[in-house]
Parts: sequence; structure tokens; C-alpha cells
Amino acid sequence: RREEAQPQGAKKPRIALIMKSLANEFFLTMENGARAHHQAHPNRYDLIANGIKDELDVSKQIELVEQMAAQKVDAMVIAPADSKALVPPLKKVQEAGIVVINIDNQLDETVLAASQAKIPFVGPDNRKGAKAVGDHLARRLKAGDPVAIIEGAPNAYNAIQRRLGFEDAVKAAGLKIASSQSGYWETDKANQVAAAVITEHPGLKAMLCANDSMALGAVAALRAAGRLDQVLVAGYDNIAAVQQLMKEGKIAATADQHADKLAVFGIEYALDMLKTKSLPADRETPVDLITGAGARAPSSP
Amino acid sequence: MTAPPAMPDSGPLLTIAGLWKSYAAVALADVSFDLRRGEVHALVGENGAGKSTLARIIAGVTRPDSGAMRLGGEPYAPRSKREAEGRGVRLVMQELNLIGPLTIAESIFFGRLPHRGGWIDYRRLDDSARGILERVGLGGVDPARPVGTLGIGQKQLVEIAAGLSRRCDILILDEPTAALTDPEIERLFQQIARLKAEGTGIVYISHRLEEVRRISDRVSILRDGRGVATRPAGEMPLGDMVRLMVGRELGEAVRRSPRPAGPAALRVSGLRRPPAVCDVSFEVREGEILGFAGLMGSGRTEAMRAIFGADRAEAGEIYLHGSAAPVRLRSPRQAVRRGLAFLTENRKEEGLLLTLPIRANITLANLQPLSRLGGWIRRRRERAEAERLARALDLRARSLEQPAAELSGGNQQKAVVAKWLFRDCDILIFDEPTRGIDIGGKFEIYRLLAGLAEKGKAVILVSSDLKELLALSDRIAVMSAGRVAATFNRGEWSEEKILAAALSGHLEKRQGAGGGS
Amino acid sequence: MSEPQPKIDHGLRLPWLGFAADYLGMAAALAALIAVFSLGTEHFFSATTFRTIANQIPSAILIATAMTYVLIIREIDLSVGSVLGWCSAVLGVAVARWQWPVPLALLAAAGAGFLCGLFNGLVTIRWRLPSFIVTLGMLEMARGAAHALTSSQTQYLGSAVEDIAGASIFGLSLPFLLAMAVVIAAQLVLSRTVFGRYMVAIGTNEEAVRLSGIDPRPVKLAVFTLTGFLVAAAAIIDTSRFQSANPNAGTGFELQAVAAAVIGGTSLMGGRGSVVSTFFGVLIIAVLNSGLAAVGARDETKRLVTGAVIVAAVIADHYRHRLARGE
Amino acid sequence: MSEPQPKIDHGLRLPWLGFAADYLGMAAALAALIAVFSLGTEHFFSATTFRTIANQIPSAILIATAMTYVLIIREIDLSVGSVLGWCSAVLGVAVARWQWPVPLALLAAAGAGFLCGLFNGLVTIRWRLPSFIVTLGMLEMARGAAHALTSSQTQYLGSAVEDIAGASIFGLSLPFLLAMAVVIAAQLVLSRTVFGRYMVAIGTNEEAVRLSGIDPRPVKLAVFTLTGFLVAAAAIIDTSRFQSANPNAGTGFELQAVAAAVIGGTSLMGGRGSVVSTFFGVLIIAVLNSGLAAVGARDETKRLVTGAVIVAAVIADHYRHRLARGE
Ligand SMILES: Nc1ncnc2c1ncn2[C@@H]1O[C@H](COP(=O)(O)OP(=O)(O)OP(=O)(O)O)[C@@H](O)[C@H]1O
Ligand SMILES: Nc1ncnc2c1ncn2[C@@H]1O[C@H](COP(=O)(O)OP(=O)(O)OP(=O)(O)O)[C@@H](O)[C@H]1O
Ligand SMILES: [Mg+2]
Ligand SMILES: [Mg+2]
Repeated sequence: RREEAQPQGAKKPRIALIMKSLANEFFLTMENGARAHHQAHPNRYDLIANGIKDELDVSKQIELVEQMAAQKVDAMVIAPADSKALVPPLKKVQEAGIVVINIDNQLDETVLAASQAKIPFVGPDNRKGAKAVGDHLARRLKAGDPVAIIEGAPNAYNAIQRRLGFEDAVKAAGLKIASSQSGYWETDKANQVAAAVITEHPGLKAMLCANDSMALGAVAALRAAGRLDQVLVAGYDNIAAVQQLMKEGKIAATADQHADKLAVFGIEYALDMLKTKSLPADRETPVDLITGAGARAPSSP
Repeated sequence: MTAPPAMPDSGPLLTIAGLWKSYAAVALADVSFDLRRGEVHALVGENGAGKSTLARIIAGVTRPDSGAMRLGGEPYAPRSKREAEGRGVRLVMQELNLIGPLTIAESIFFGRLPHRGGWIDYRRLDDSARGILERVGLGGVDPARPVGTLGIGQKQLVEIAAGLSRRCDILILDEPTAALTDPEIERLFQQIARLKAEGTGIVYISHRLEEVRRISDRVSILRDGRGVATRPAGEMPLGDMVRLMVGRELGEAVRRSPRPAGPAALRVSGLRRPPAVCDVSFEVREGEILGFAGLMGSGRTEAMRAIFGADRAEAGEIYLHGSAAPVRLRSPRQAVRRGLAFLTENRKEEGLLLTLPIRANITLANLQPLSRLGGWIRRRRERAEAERLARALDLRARSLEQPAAELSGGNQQKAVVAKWLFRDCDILIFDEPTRGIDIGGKFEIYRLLAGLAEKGKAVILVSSDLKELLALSDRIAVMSAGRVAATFNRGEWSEEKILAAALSGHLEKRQGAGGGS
Repeated sequence: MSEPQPKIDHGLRLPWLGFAADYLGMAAALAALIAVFSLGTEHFFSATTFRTIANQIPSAILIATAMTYVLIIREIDLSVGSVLGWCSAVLGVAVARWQWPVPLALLAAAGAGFLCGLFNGLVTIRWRLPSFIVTLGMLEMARGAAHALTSSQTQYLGSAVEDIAGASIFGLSLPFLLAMAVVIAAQLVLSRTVFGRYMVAIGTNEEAVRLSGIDPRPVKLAVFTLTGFLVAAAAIIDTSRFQSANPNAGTGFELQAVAAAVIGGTSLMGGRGSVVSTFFGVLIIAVLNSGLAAVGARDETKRLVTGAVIVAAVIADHYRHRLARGE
Repeated sequence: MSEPQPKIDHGLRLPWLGFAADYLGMAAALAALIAVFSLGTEHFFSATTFRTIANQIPSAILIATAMTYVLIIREIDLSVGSVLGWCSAVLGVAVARWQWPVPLALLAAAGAGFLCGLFNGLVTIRWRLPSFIVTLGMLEMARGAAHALTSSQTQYLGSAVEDIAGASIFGLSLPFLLAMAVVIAAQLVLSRTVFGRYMVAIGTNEEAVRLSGIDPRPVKLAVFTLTGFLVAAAAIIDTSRFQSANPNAGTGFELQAVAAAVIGGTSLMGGRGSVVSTFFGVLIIAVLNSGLAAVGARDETKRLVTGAVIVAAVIADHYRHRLARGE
């Protein structure tokens, strides 16, 4: 790790961090990680951290990109809310001589190619992570068991990736998808959907939720139906609130993407690029599968 | 009755035969009517007799259930007010229908604003408006002023101005003078005479029967939706008219004799709320009716509102029941708690809950005694009390569960009166209580006011109808330009003196402002 | 009463006789929905489904009841969803982070809701501002406060508050029974008490009420703060049901609550509304959601159908009213 | 004018003399905001910042203008955000998937907006329903349609539509100039034409308008469909600016537009409003957003500040009106 301070007199680079939904614990952890990093190295750079209210508000994020460019920041680290729509504005920013790093959610390759932009990516592979979670569950099930997927917001990139990852695992294990619906990342919407799905599919064996908030809703639905011990639940993100549930075995697995480090990786990359003026390669950050200590196999009927 | 095709000028302008209209109950039953050129045909009848309904049908606002109308010999069945206006029929409605933010000029010409490709020609508009305003006696008022800032009398004049603004063959005036004072009424009559001379047929609806006798050529009387008589005005003495309207003899109008006045109930001193109220001081005693006269816009309503706490006064003291310490009435609630009641001049906007049942309107101001522990309303009691009051005032409705909106204007007014009677206050302020009320209803309200005074209540009666003030009041305060210009005791007054006092403030003001403007 | 009397339901009386007639339309709509979904799926028509729905909706019922009151006095409260999130946040943080005893934490949550309602009411009344905009401001502020307090983290409470939403008789949860009691009480207050009469009157013509010597402000303030309380109760119920407090809870509840009230025939122009009808509105929306989820409908289908049902419901209400007026 | 006349601005005419006075309050608020942010950050006060803001807000201006019209006739349109998403979706799919020529695709997008506006208007008018609920239904339906059409995928259009939002003079984009032109034209129409007077009159008292022999329905229908058009224009501008069409575009725009209009003094009770004031409202919100972003404020701070500013703005408007009335 380089700890040397910028030489006095030289201007500190200003780095803008542009986050997705700050209403989401995951991104807040990310932002807090970045702020902590900045506080630990106050002499290396200035940080302007911003995010949007919810990830549906893509145009607000594009406006943030434009505003940060108007502020003449030196580098921009962004977790795009939309993998296609953000490409053109980011390309303009790059053309204005600002360093751009893509974190968390990878920009769409075809669009990048079409607009002849190259933006380095630092982040996890959501599909791989979701597959790992799915595989873990599949090991406790047998081929042909019906499972349900509770998806995130329908057109969010990571929601799609996670769904695909779950589907990969389901296919590999020969399970059956009984239902796949969106819970919009929210506890109570997921709860509604889960409650209806478990009634409609009495033989359901597992619920794969695209984030932990929705897993909380699914658990509540199962508890209300008295079927907590018959249906496995998996989440994603490893938020603080599910840890107790994991211990109790009510949630079987989740994935940890190390949110606190993600933005920091991006910032380090940006500082590197500013110094070396080179374009580093993409870097995949780790996703860890977390399983509850007391997780049990479903009791066979 | 098939009228033979007549020469355009000799036959009646409008004939109506066998007209029926029912709402939940029958409003018009087999009514026939005709109007000649250059004639003023008055339409009188009790509240709810169907006058306004007939007027609305002629003007295309409402459609009849059956019956035939002919206009100038042609079949006439307008489907909208616009269509009727296209055929030369205009109506000035009983209920004011002005739109607050529009200017006076825009209100007069609304629906046919002068424009070039959609862009309003304001110069032409204001000029035309000024001419018409002059005719109805609003010459001094800026036509660009929003109508929302006018008092009710001025609003009425603007509506009349709109009616006069275009040549028409038939003009229907539905209670145009209900909120006007004598000078404006005179001016209106001049305009009517002018239109008559031009050959316009005028349908004139009013509860002021002397007026009707004075200006109309023929009088038609409606009772319970049926036409009971049509006669030349000269052959219809007042007594006959009333008897035909009411279907019975009315008792003597109330005659009040001077009585020893009781102790002071309310004393107001130096009340100010500019610009409408500049300096109002008066006293009203228990058992007394204090009349308030004044020209339109003289500030009577505004003064009463300030006393009642509806508006905040800038200065002035109010003493109740002879107490030496002034009370502060900051809200109507405090005023009502202190025993004041205020019947507003604008029942539709400030008095009634139009969509609620009549029962709820009557009991609104005094629900506490009708409720037991925890505010539960005793519904049987409520209904009984509402019915008692409705009967006492002869409020005519199919059921007290009917929404107030469905009542005729006069009956609506009775509902508001009932509300305040039910509250049983000591000091009652009545602002134009008989506006739009028929002669029978008026007599009832007069008796009621007299009865209240008899019982020792202090009554303030604000009215634009001088006759009514002269008949009822023990004393009359005359307001002019925001001041009480004079107060007369019964026997000391005359119409001339009162009028002179009412004009005094304006003369001074005009002289004072003469140099400035 | 032998004479034909016009039938006018202004929410003033609970017309026990006309009860069936009044709610028949809504009940029919509900039955139709249930029939459609029962035919379309295998397991929808079952006691479990209805129990599940019943236990899901108590918070929606409380909020829609509050919204009905607010709409009747001709105001609106757009902040209910955010305030729910804020109350949840207070409860969650109090229990999970500050380790307060549960009763105290519940009190704190109720207080949080109360304060928001009080603010909405005071600002709206003091400056005579449209509540639409005041509560729009509160929508932002309460959500911001919820995030600030929880650092945007969902708080896990575990079994600390579990009992509140625990099942009681016939598998119906305590919150559901409570919500039903609130509906009945609220309808009675609306139709039978002086307070209810004042509410309807204020919604019809506030100036006339004021000039009748009644100060409308305490009534309005009471309605706003009552709303704060009911929202807090809804937050407590949801938190207990999910055993976790999410600062994002309640997003979008405001429009759902308005939709439920309006489907139930409550007027946005004030002066007309019924809590029982709103309850039917909530049921219709809940059955629709549940049925569409049981069918496994795609998200866009859900939205299209929900939108269409909202519009269809108000059109149907229009005809029901015309029918009732005998036109 | 020597006599003291009550000064009432009902948006009736553009009082060229009183212009400054009328908008002074809002301009002062704007200046204050800019001053605060300029002092708080290093780079905020620059031509680039203002140019950036100017080029970001055209769609917000168009939508807020439309909302002002809708509010003036005493209706509301909650579907503007969803309809924007739907129009974007049509444009995006037409260009990217169906490979239609751009002019045709633009026409399709305009048609899509027009149809939604027409639907809102027709249903509201035909059955005399509250537009709140009709457009709430449309909010769901249009969003569902947008997702259905795009299969929930953002459509990348590349340079096909880039020119529309391309820069023109002084770095101000064509859409910004267009939006300014729309604001001025809309204000003039509102204050100077027969149509505008009808709008104000309908918003004040629709029944009185009807009794004046004017059919309010065509006017209302025109306002709703005009809104559909303006929203489509906003969608085209945004799509061109982002070179991509997102089916989620416009989420939450409805409340922002209402907030902008109300901050600008437009009444939710109809009959009062000014497009120019709404424009100031949009500016205030935009500068607030931009400034808070420049400061890098935390999200909860942003929400708290935004909420507080909305409430403060309407309270200020209250006092401005009182001052204007000379109380
Ligand atoms: N829109 C309506 N709906 C129901 N009933 C109505 C309606 N308009 C009028 N009525 C009824 O029709 C009858 C006639 O009313 P109308 O207004 O014509 O009376 P009027 O002679 O003008 O009385 P007033 O002197 O009080 O103005 C009344 O019984 C009234 O209640
Ligand atoms: N809302 C208002 N805004 C501005 N001016 C008003 C308003 N209401 C009334 N005025 C003006 O105040 C003055 C006093 O009106 P007020 O209504 O008290 O008179 P009044 O004697 O009761 O006459 P009337 O009721 O017959 O019009 C009038 O010049 C009127 O135009
Ligand atoms: Mg009449
Ligand atoms: Mg008066």
C-alpha cells in the first residue's frame, strides 16, 4: 500500500463517487467504506460522494454525472443504475479528460463497443454469486423439487444477473421453477408475493430472493404460514439484519460482496490511473457465500 | 293550443304550452305562458313555486319533461344556454354565478370575449364594459377589477350588466333586485324601460310585489308548479296577488309599536377595518330591533363580520350586556359562545352545507345538547328538533334528509334561519335575512324577528329593503362609506332623511377625493 | 315511514337497512375477483389464502382508514408511507440498537408518528397551506429521518416484538382483529358522533362551519394527529410481522391508500366517504395483488391490470351512484 | 392609480409593471440558494454549472408547465412520469428494435403521449371522475406498458437521436430554448387568450362556466391531451439527451412537477397559477439538487433539506401574498 502524501503545493485530485440507491443498505455501506478510506488518507484526494434516491431514478444519476463534470472533478467512480443509459454521458465525461471507473454493476458491453468507449470495471460477478447461493441450496434438495425466485426490480442489471445465476443453479441441479416474480427489492412487496406463492405451490422447497430485505419478507410469509421448516430461504448481500436469522437457520444462505471495499477499490484504481495515465484491466472483486451455522436440511415430508 | 302562424310582429314572442318538469317531485305542472314584444311580464309565486325552473327552461339551462315552446312562431327547444342565447334569449340567474378571478369586463362578456385569433382584445373589452357599467350604475368601477373583490350587490349589478350587454329579444331577470338598494333599482328600471321601448320582451321574477306592480304589464302567478292566473298588472291589486300566490289570506303584516327599551345588549365603539369599515359605533338593547340601512357597499356586511369575529378588526371595542369591560371576539366561535348569532348574506357560500341533508344543516351550530356522553348524537332527538324548526318556519321539503342544494332559494334561506334559531343566541345579527324569500316567508320571518325581540333578544337587521326596515325596526342606523352616518328612532325617520344620510359619506368622499383623481 | 324517501348516503348515518345495498356493489366486485382467480389457479380458493390475506392487510387497513378521514375533511396526507418508515426506524433502533424495553420502544414509535401528524396538521392549519404540499415535504423529511436514524440499515428485532402480530383465534392475527375494530369504531365515530359530523361538514364547506361558530382547526388537527397515530400502529404491526424494521418500509403506501379509499367511493373533494367502503377497497386491492401473484403474472401485467381495475372501479362507482339516485 | 386597490394576482394578465414585484420573491429565493452553495463549495458558481443545469431541466420544465395547466383547471395528472417512461419506450423500441426512421419514431412517441392524455381526459370528463384516481390508474398502466414493450430493457439508441439535444448557442441546448419558448407561450396563452381565461374560469367554478353557456369539456380535454404531448416532448428530449430509452424513466416526476408548480404559487384548488412562477419553481428545485450534489451532502440530508425547502417555500408564498394584499 502506498501511504505517501501528495507533495505539498500540488493540488489534491478530486474524486466524485456516484452511487446507486442510497436507500439501500448495500450502497450505503459502500459509501461509508469510501468515506472511511478518505478519512484515513485525507491528503491523497478530496471525495464528493453522491447517490440517487432509488435505482429507478436513472435520469437523476445521469444529471449527477453531468453536474460532477461541471464541477471539474478529476475522476469519477460510478456504480451505474442502468448499464446502458449511463454509457453516453460517461463517454462524454471521459472525452472531457476525466478519469472514469465503473464499479459494482458492469456497463453493457455491446453499448460500450457501439459507442467506442473503454471504461475499466471493478466489481463482483452477481451471476456467479447468485449461482453459488443457489448451488448451496440445491445441495439440500433433490432433482424435481419446486423452488421460487423472488426477483429484484425487473430491469435492474444486478437483479437480472442474480436471477440468471439462480436459474443456472436450478438448471444444474435439475430443480423446477414454480414461480419467478419481482418483489422490487422490498420487504413488504416480497412478503405479498411470497405468501401467495407458497399457498399456490404447497410442495415448494426453496425461495431464492435477490436480496436480503426480500428474504426477510419471505421468512415472515413462511412463519405466518407455519412452513418455516419446510422451505429454505436464500438471500443476497449479507446485511446485518439477516445474520441472526442465519444463525437461527431461518435463512440458509446469502452472498457477501464486500460492499465496504468495493468503492475503495474503485478509488484506488482512479488514483492509479491519474498517476500513471494508463488504462488498467478490469478487476473482479470477491463474492463470498455465507451460510448459517445452524442451517438444517428441510425435513422430508 | 296550436297558435296559428301569425305575422312576425303581431303574435306573441314566446308561447309555452303544457310544460311539465319534475325533479324528485313535480316542479312545474302543465304550465302555459306567453310573452309579447315590448312587454314586462312578471312571474310571482311562493318559494319553490317553480319560477326559476320555468326561467331556466326558457333559457335552455334545464330541459322540460314535456311541453312545447315556440319562439317568434318557430318551434323552440333549446338544448343549452348557448343555443338559447343564439336565438336571442338571455337569463340573469337568481343565484350569483360569477367567477372570482375574472375581471368585471370579462365576466360581462364571458363566452363571447372580443378576440383576434384567440387573443383577447382587452382595450375593446374594457371600453365596451365601461359603457354598460355606466348604465347599471357601476360607472366608477374599474372594469379590470376582479369580480371576486365586489360585494354581493355589486356582483348582482355585474350579472345584470352581462344580461344587458347584448341585444336580445327576450331577457329574463330572476330576482335581480334581491340584493339591491333603491337607487340601483331605479337605474335598473330605467334600463328596463329602454329595452321595452326597443321591443324586448322581459320576464321579471321578484318577491317585491310593489315593484312588480309598478313596472310590469302583466302578472302571472305560479303556485305549487301550476299557473293560477295571468292578468294585466292594473287589474291585480296587491291583496289579490298575495291571495293567489299563497292560496289563503295572509295575516296583517307585523306592526311594531314603540316599547320601552331594555338594557344594552351590545355596544360597539370605534370599530375600524379599512377600507370598508372606517368608524362604526352603535348600541343595541335587549328586546329591540336595530335596523341597518345603507347603500350597496356601504360596509354593513363587513362591519357585522368584524363584530362577529369572522374578520379581524383593526380597532374598536365591543361591550356585551352593559358590562364596562370590552370583550375580544377573535373568532366566530367566541362570538357564538358569547351569545351572538350571524346569519350571512350569502347562504350558498357561507351558510349552507349544500350536499348535506337539511337536518344536518339545521342542527350544525348546536350539536352539543343533541349528544350524550362522548359526543354521540341522539339521532331521534336530532330529527325531531329539525322537524320542529322546519315546521315552525314552514320550510318546504320532501324530506329533511334531502340535500340542502335541492331546495329553492327561499327554503334554503329558511334552513339557515332555522340553524340560528336552534342555537338560541341573545344577540342575533341578520344580514339580508329575506333575500330571495317570498312574501309569505317574509311575513313569517318578520313575525319571527318580532317574536325574538319580544322575548328580549337583541336583533340587528341589515337589509337593503327599506320598507322592511321601516316596518320592523325600533331604531335605524344608517351607514355610509364605512361610518354610521346617523341613527333614527322610530317616528323620527322618513325615507328622505334615511336616504340623505346614506348618501352623505359618499358626497364628502367625492368632494375630498375630487382634487386627487 | 311509508312515504318514499330519497336515499342519500353522506356517511352521516350507518343505514343498517340500506347497508347491504350500499356495499353490495363492492362485495360483488370482490366476489368476481375471487371467482376469476379461483378458476385461474389451483389453490387460490382456500381458507389459507384468505387467512394469509387477512393477516397481511392490517397495516393497509389502518392507513386507508386514516386516509379516508383525511380525505373527508378535504385534505390529503401523502406522507403516510414515509412516516410508516420513520416509525419503523424508531422502533427498530430503539429495540435493536438502544436496547430499550419493548413497551418504551413502542411508545417511542407512537410518539414519532404523533409528531409527524402534529407537524402536518399544525403547518397546514396555521398557514392555511394545501396539505398536499405540506405532506409532500413531510414525505421527504420523514424518509430522510428514517435513513439518518438507521444509517439506512434494516434493523433485525427477532422475537422481541413477535407476539404483537402473533396469531389468535381462527388463525386470524391480533392486528387483523384490531384493524377490524378500528374500522367499525371509525365508521361509528364518522356517522354517529359530533366529531364525525364536524368532519363531514368541514369537508363540505369549511367557511360555513367556521361562521356557524365552530372552530374547524381542532377537528382538522385531530384528524392529522390521529393519522400519525394510526400510521405508527401500522408500523408497529408491520415491524412485528417482519421481525425487522426497514427504513424503506411503506414506500408508495400513500397512493395505495388513496386508491383504496376512492375505490370505496370516498370523494377527493371532501365531505363524502365511508370507512367500511374503504375497507372493501383495501380488500379488492389485496385480493388483486394476491391473485396476480398466485397466477404468477408478469410484472407488467400486474401493473396494467391494477391500473385498469382502479379506473374500472371508479367508473363502476359512478354507475352505482346513478343507480342509487334512480336515474 | 392613486387609490389603494387590492392587488390580486390571479394569473389573469401578465402585469408587465408588476412583473418584477411578482417574481421578486422567487428570484430572491433563487439568488439566496445560489449564494449559499457558491459560498459552500469551490466550483459551484461557474458558467458551466449553470449551463449544465439549463440543459438538464427542459423536460422538467415542460412537464411542470403541463402540470400547471392541469392544476389551474382544478385537475391533477399523476401519470406524467409513467407516460414519459412509456413514450421513451415507444421511441426507443421503434428506433432500436424496429429500426423505424427517426421522424416516424418521434411521431409514434408523440402519438403515444397523445393517446394517454386523451384517455385521461376522456375518462375524467365522460364519467366525471376525479382525475387523481384516473391518472393514478394511468400511472400503473403506462408503466406496465413501457415494461411490456421493452421487456424491461433499456434501449440504446446511440447517435440516432443525438442531434435533438445537441448544443446550440452559448452552450444552451435546443431543448432548453424550446422549453423557454414553451414557458413564454404558455404564460401568454394563459393570461391573454380566450382559452386561458376559460381555463382559469373552469378551475374556479366549473358549474358557473357551464351556466354561462360554455362547454368546459373541450377545454379540459385539450389540457389533458396537451399534457400528453408535452410529456412526449419531454420524453423525446430526455431520450435524445441520454441516447437511451429507459422504461423506468420519469419515476416520481409527477410529485416533483406538482412541487415546482406549488412552490411557484399555483393553487391545488384550481383557478390560480402562473407558468413563469412554475419555471422559477423548477429552477429552485434544480439548483437545490445541483448544489446539494456539489456539496456531496448525504442522502438523508438531501431529503430533509428538500422537504424543508418545499414547506418553507409555500409558507413564504403565504406571506408574500399577505404582503401583496397589504395586510
Ligand atoms: N336541481 C334540482 N333538483 C331537485 N329539485 C329541484 C332542483 N331545482 C329546483 N328543484 C325543486 O323544484 C321546485 C321549484 O323550484 P324553483 O327554484 O323553480 O322555485 P322558485 O319559484 O324559483 O322559488 P324561489 O322563490 O325560492 O327562488 C322546488 O320544490 C325545488 O326544490
Ligand atoms: N372580499 C373583498 N375584497 C375586497 N373588497 C371587498 C370584499 N368584500 C367586500 N368588499 C368591498 O367592501 C365594501 C363594503 O362591502 P359590504 O359587503 O360590507 O357592503 P354592504 O353594505 O353589506 O353592501 P352589499 O352587501 O349590499 O353589497 C364594498 O366596497 C365592497 O366592494
Ligand atoms: Mg327562484
Ligand atoms: Mg351586505
